[in-house]
Amino acid sequence: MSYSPEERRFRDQARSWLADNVPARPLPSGDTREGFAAHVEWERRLFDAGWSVVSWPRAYGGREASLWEWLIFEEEYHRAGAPARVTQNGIFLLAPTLFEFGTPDQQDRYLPAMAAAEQLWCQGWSEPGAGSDLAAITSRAVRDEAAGGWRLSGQKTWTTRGAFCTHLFGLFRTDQEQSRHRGLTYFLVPLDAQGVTVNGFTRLDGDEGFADVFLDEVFVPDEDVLGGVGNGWRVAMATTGSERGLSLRSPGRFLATAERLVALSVERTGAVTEDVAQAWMDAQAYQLMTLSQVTGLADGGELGAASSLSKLCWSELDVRLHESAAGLLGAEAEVAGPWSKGLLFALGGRIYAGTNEIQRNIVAERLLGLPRR
Amino acid sequence: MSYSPEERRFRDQARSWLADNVPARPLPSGDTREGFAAHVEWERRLFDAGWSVVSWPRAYGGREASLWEWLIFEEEYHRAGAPARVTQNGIFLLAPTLFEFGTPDQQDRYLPAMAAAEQLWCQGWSEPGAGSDLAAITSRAVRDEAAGGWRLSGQKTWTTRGAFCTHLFGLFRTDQEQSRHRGLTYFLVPLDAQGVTVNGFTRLDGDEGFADVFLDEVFVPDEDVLGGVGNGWRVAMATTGSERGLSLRSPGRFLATAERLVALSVERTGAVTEDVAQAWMDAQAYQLMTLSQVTGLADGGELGAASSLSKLCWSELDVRLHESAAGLLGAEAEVAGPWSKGLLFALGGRIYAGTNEIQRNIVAERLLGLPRR
Amino acid sequence: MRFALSAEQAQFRDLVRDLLAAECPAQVVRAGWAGEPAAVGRVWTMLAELGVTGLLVAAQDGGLALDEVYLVPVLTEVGYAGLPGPLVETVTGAALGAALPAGALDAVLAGTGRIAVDEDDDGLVAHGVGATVLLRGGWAGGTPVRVVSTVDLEPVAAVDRTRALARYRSDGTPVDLPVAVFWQRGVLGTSAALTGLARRLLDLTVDYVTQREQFGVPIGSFQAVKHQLAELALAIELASPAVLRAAHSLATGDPAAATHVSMAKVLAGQAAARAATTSIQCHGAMGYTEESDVHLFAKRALALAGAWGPTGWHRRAVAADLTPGKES
Amino acid sequence: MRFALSAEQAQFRDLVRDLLAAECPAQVVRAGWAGEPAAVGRVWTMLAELGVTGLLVAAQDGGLALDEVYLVPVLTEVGYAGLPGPLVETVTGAALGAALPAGALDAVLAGTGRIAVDEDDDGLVAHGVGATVLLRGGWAGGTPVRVVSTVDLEPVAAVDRTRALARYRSDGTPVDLPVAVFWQRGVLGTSAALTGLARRLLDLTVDYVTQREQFGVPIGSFQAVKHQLAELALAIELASPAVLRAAHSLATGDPAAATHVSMAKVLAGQAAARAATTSIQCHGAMGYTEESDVHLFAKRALALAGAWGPTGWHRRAVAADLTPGKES
Repeated sequence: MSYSPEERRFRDQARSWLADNVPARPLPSGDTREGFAAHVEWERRLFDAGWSVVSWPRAYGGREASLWEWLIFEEEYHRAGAPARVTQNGIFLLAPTLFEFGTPDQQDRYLPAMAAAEQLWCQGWSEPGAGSDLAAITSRAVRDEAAGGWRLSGQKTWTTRGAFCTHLFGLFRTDQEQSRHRGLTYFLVPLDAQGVTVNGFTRLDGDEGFADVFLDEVFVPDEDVLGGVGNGWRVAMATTGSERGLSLRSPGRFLATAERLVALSVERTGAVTEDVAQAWMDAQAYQLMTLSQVTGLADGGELGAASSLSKLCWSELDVRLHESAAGLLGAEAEVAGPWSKGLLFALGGRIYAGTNEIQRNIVAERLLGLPRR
Repeated sequence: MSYSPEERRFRDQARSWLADNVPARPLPSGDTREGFAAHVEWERRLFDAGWSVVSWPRAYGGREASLWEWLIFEEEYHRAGAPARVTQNGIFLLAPTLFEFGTPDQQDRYLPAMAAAEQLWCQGWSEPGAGSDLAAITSRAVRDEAAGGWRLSGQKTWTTRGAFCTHLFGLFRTDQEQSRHRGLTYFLVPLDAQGVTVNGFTRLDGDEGFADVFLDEVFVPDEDVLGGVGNGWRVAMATTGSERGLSLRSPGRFLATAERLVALSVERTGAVTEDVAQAWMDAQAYQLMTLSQVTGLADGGELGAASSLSKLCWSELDVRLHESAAGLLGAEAEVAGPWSKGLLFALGGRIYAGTNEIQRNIVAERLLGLPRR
Repeated sequence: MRFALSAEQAQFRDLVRDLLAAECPAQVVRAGWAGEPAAVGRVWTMLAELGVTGLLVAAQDGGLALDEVYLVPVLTEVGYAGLPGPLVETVTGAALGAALPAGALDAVLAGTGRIAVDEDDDGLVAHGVGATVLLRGGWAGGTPVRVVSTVDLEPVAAVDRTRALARYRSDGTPVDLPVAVFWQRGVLGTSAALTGLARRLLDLTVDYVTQREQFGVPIGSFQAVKHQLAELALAIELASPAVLRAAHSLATGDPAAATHVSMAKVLAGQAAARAATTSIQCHGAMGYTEESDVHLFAKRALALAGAWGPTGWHRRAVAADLTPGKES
Repeated sequence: MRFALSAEQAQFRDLVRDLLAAECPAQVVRAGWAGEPAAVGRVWTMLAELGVTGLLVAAQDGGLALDEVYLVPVLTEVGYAGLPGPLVETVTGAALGAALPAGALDAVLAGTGRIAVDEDDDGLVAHGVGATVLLRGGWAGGTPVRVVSTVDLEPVAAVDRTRALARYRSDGTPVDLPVAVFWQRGVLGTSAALTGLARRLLDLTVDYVTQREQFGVPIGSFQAVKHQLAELALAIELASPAVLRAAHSLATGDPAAATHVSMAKVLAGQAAARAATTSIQCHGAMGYTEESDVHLFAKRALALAGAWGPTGWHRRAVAADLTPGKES
């Protein structure tokens, strides 16, 4: 249960590069237009140094790092206070799906450009009538046999950073006769295609990080169907599993927040309060649970519904960490800044990627075997 | 919002009588056979002095006290550490129903004897297949036209102090053609009737306070039907409302526990901890909410679903009070005594009189108007 | 013992409620995010005409000379409406009467004056921008209060943009006033506003979950949603009488008033914080946008929960009051 | 970095698990309520034959000389089974080896000896009745430990009657041992037992709610029940790796071992306390009787949560460790 000498060397290497390269002043929020550009510049620096996608094959810009090394890198990344990853929807959500379901051609066309932050991906899951209930999707794709592809129409909403991205991945209904989980197909859509309109709107934390994406007969060729026509639900569930699980919210981020909370407590009260100590322990426990899950994966197991445990854990933990900070800050808690924005962002964590109510259902039904209604 | 001079006089009078009469050493638990006898003796002393049923008409042994005076008496009763009321199922649960639905004959036959602790009542709601789901009752009453009454058969369970009581009130199905809430009738049953078998069993807190009551063709005459044949559900709901609401768990009990918790905190830590201060405030708030509800009743309003708020409040509060005490007691928390028994008893409070899950449904549906499924 | 408002108190509250329902719908609050709109000024003037700004002001100074039991239901309605501006602080500060700088009291009584309070004396003040008078100090009823009439303000971005947060450096002139009562009224008024906010968030959420459908049914029919809202309703039902009791204790000079006021802030702050997070959660992704009204009230609740002493501070104050030997 | 048991560690745990599943079903635990039944003695002897009682004992003293990473999964299984008796304390105390009174170590290694520990040195000890040796002291790794070989015991009624609680007055003889390790092993072992208890309570409850029907459906199909059990499952999944990490830190002499051990107790205690209350709640009235097995394990969980330092104590210990300047 200790890190190997190689893992320790990897950590030193990452730490040293980050110390030399992380911007001294925080970048403006990546969910604003000006901040996004600064973040993309950072992402490209990261890529050039080989730290953008450490666990990927070298051919696509990675270093073929192990799951452990990936966790180590994440820890160091957040400990260094490095910028939030505006490429995350691509590299953490779409990429695992491309690795699993993509054709070699799709992998070659999309993975390196995504790692290099040349193509910037947003997700097109939610619709006005389909939030928690993803199977209620009504956006449709109609066959255009002559052109060898599909015509996509409909509205996607709550699309994170949609106004700044270049591509969208999402589900559309290709078989109008089928309902719910059936008849859906997973498409890869360039946002500069004819018929796409993107309108940004404002999020709870005040950033313009969401968008409505309207599609009106947008043509997508057959080679940009991912995982086969009609298989959209199965393919999407794989991606959703990633989003809820390990990949989006590695423990490093919360460990770093917990350390900042400890420092805040000492600064404000001269000691670490019980409340802060509890939050710090919860962050540590999340890391340890993740190490244990990763060991299971490395031994050939599957994460499955355990990814719902992770999602419940990190999202509730994130709220507790920021609520503790608000308690310490008192009247200052309302000043717009990392802690107050972090709290509002954390409240979103209980909602997106499947609300926590749905995650608790999944844990109860799939892990514990309780009966569905 | 202050007590009137009359109310203050009433309080002084109650306090002074209790100071002179409450046994110096706590009685053995009223949920054991030997303790029950001691409690009945105490109840008779209380009745003789006119403190058994302060809000009842004088004709039945009361003092016609106002709701406020009743609350004041309860506060003083618990502050004085007076014994738990083994008559409570009668005077707090059955009596309000008798006042509302009983015939004059029933009122005369039962109310004075109940107040004097000569008749001791237990409730016959739950059955092995009907716990939270009271409408699933299968115990039946078959018409005996010749004898002018009914023959009752079936099993009642989790009957508090059933092994020591003289009478049972409960629901039986008089119309076998009807199901669920329909076809039920409310009966008053003497436990010495032929065909009744009572078996005590042991509760979580170690006392033998529960019983199974088996009925085999037990004859009950028509004059012991309460509220009319087939009206059982409506009549029972009135009683259940009492049980969940004000009458069973007056704030006085929790205020007294909170004061003892404050003293324990000071004794163990030299100060009142934050946790204890929170529990104390919650107990105070429950009292204030009750005062506010009682004012609404005095102004002619109805308690209705707000009784579910009360039940949620006192039952969760009781657990928190005792959990705080356990935290202070550390390794001593496992010694059998008032705090540890109180914790186990409190855990039952979230279950009986309608589980708190059901109470939350009632609050959401009836107070907030959320849709049923 | 009637634990309820008198007919007069309820009537006064109803006047305010009706006025706010008509004149301060959510779009007025929303407009307050871009600087104070005319509609907000109008509401302040109308409230002043009812006597709200001078509610605690002595009759000889032109006020209504009423007490905190009248004040609490009024400020609860103001919290419910989400009216922008420092009404709690203005009503509290106005009670200083003639001790205020020349002209300030008249402006307050007319509804055009605003009093901002930097209760923790740290140079950061809500509603500093646009304030007629700024009072600093009074923390825990123990530090002196100073009056700052003109200030150099540096606006500070806040989570709730109606809060007009600012930093300043002016030192001010000490003023003689009963600091304990000043502090307790500020805490009490904030508590009242918090219970109103909590109820507004509950109402908005009940409406939403009754209409919004997922999986073919209203989301309000799911037990997980029902139970969250039932718990919130209980928290509000518990906090409201506690705030009213604190008002009564303050108005009657009860020796336990300080404890009761701190208790009111704890329970109201907890109810409002629960309301903020529960309402956002039950609104789903819609709660996580600025398009929904819920964010207006949730952010106000988070701001006020930290003002005039956060929950933990007041809980520790109650704990200290309950510890024998520390009461006197 | 593999964060998991080695093949040998897992194999050892499986041996213990299989033994307990066969020899220590719930009726054996229940029988322990009326004094130690023969079946419990047999399980102790069989565990001793596997080497469990001497797991930490040096090889030259006849033990297995293994470390805490072996110990934790074993004691988790013992907690799951609810085996009556002071196994945590016996394994911990046995590591004293030759420092124990004559014959005591042999008895422990044979499975007939029992070591009880009064860790807070207050004269009240669990499993005092029937103990071969009583150790007193060691609290927080800071007070000396004394050996009491014969004692005058006065039995004390406990919530969990298998705990054989007793008061005593004997003073004992100081013994030289690494007190910090002694304390940390006791805390760690109790934490392991608590996670096992929590999982047993979860399993019992999942079984119950899957079978029990109300309103025409299994109660486990209600969202309110599902969500309570999902939260419990998460608490257990979080506590278990924390206990294992603490074992590793202790075994490798990590300077943060004390913090990790306290953290293990906090998380395991919280998981077990949640398990106790959730399982009783989900069993409804059935959970409120002694007829259901749930009470056996829930009461054990409540007892162990308070033993070897309750949650609040260990949380404050972690807080102190995290405060700079207090670490050294």
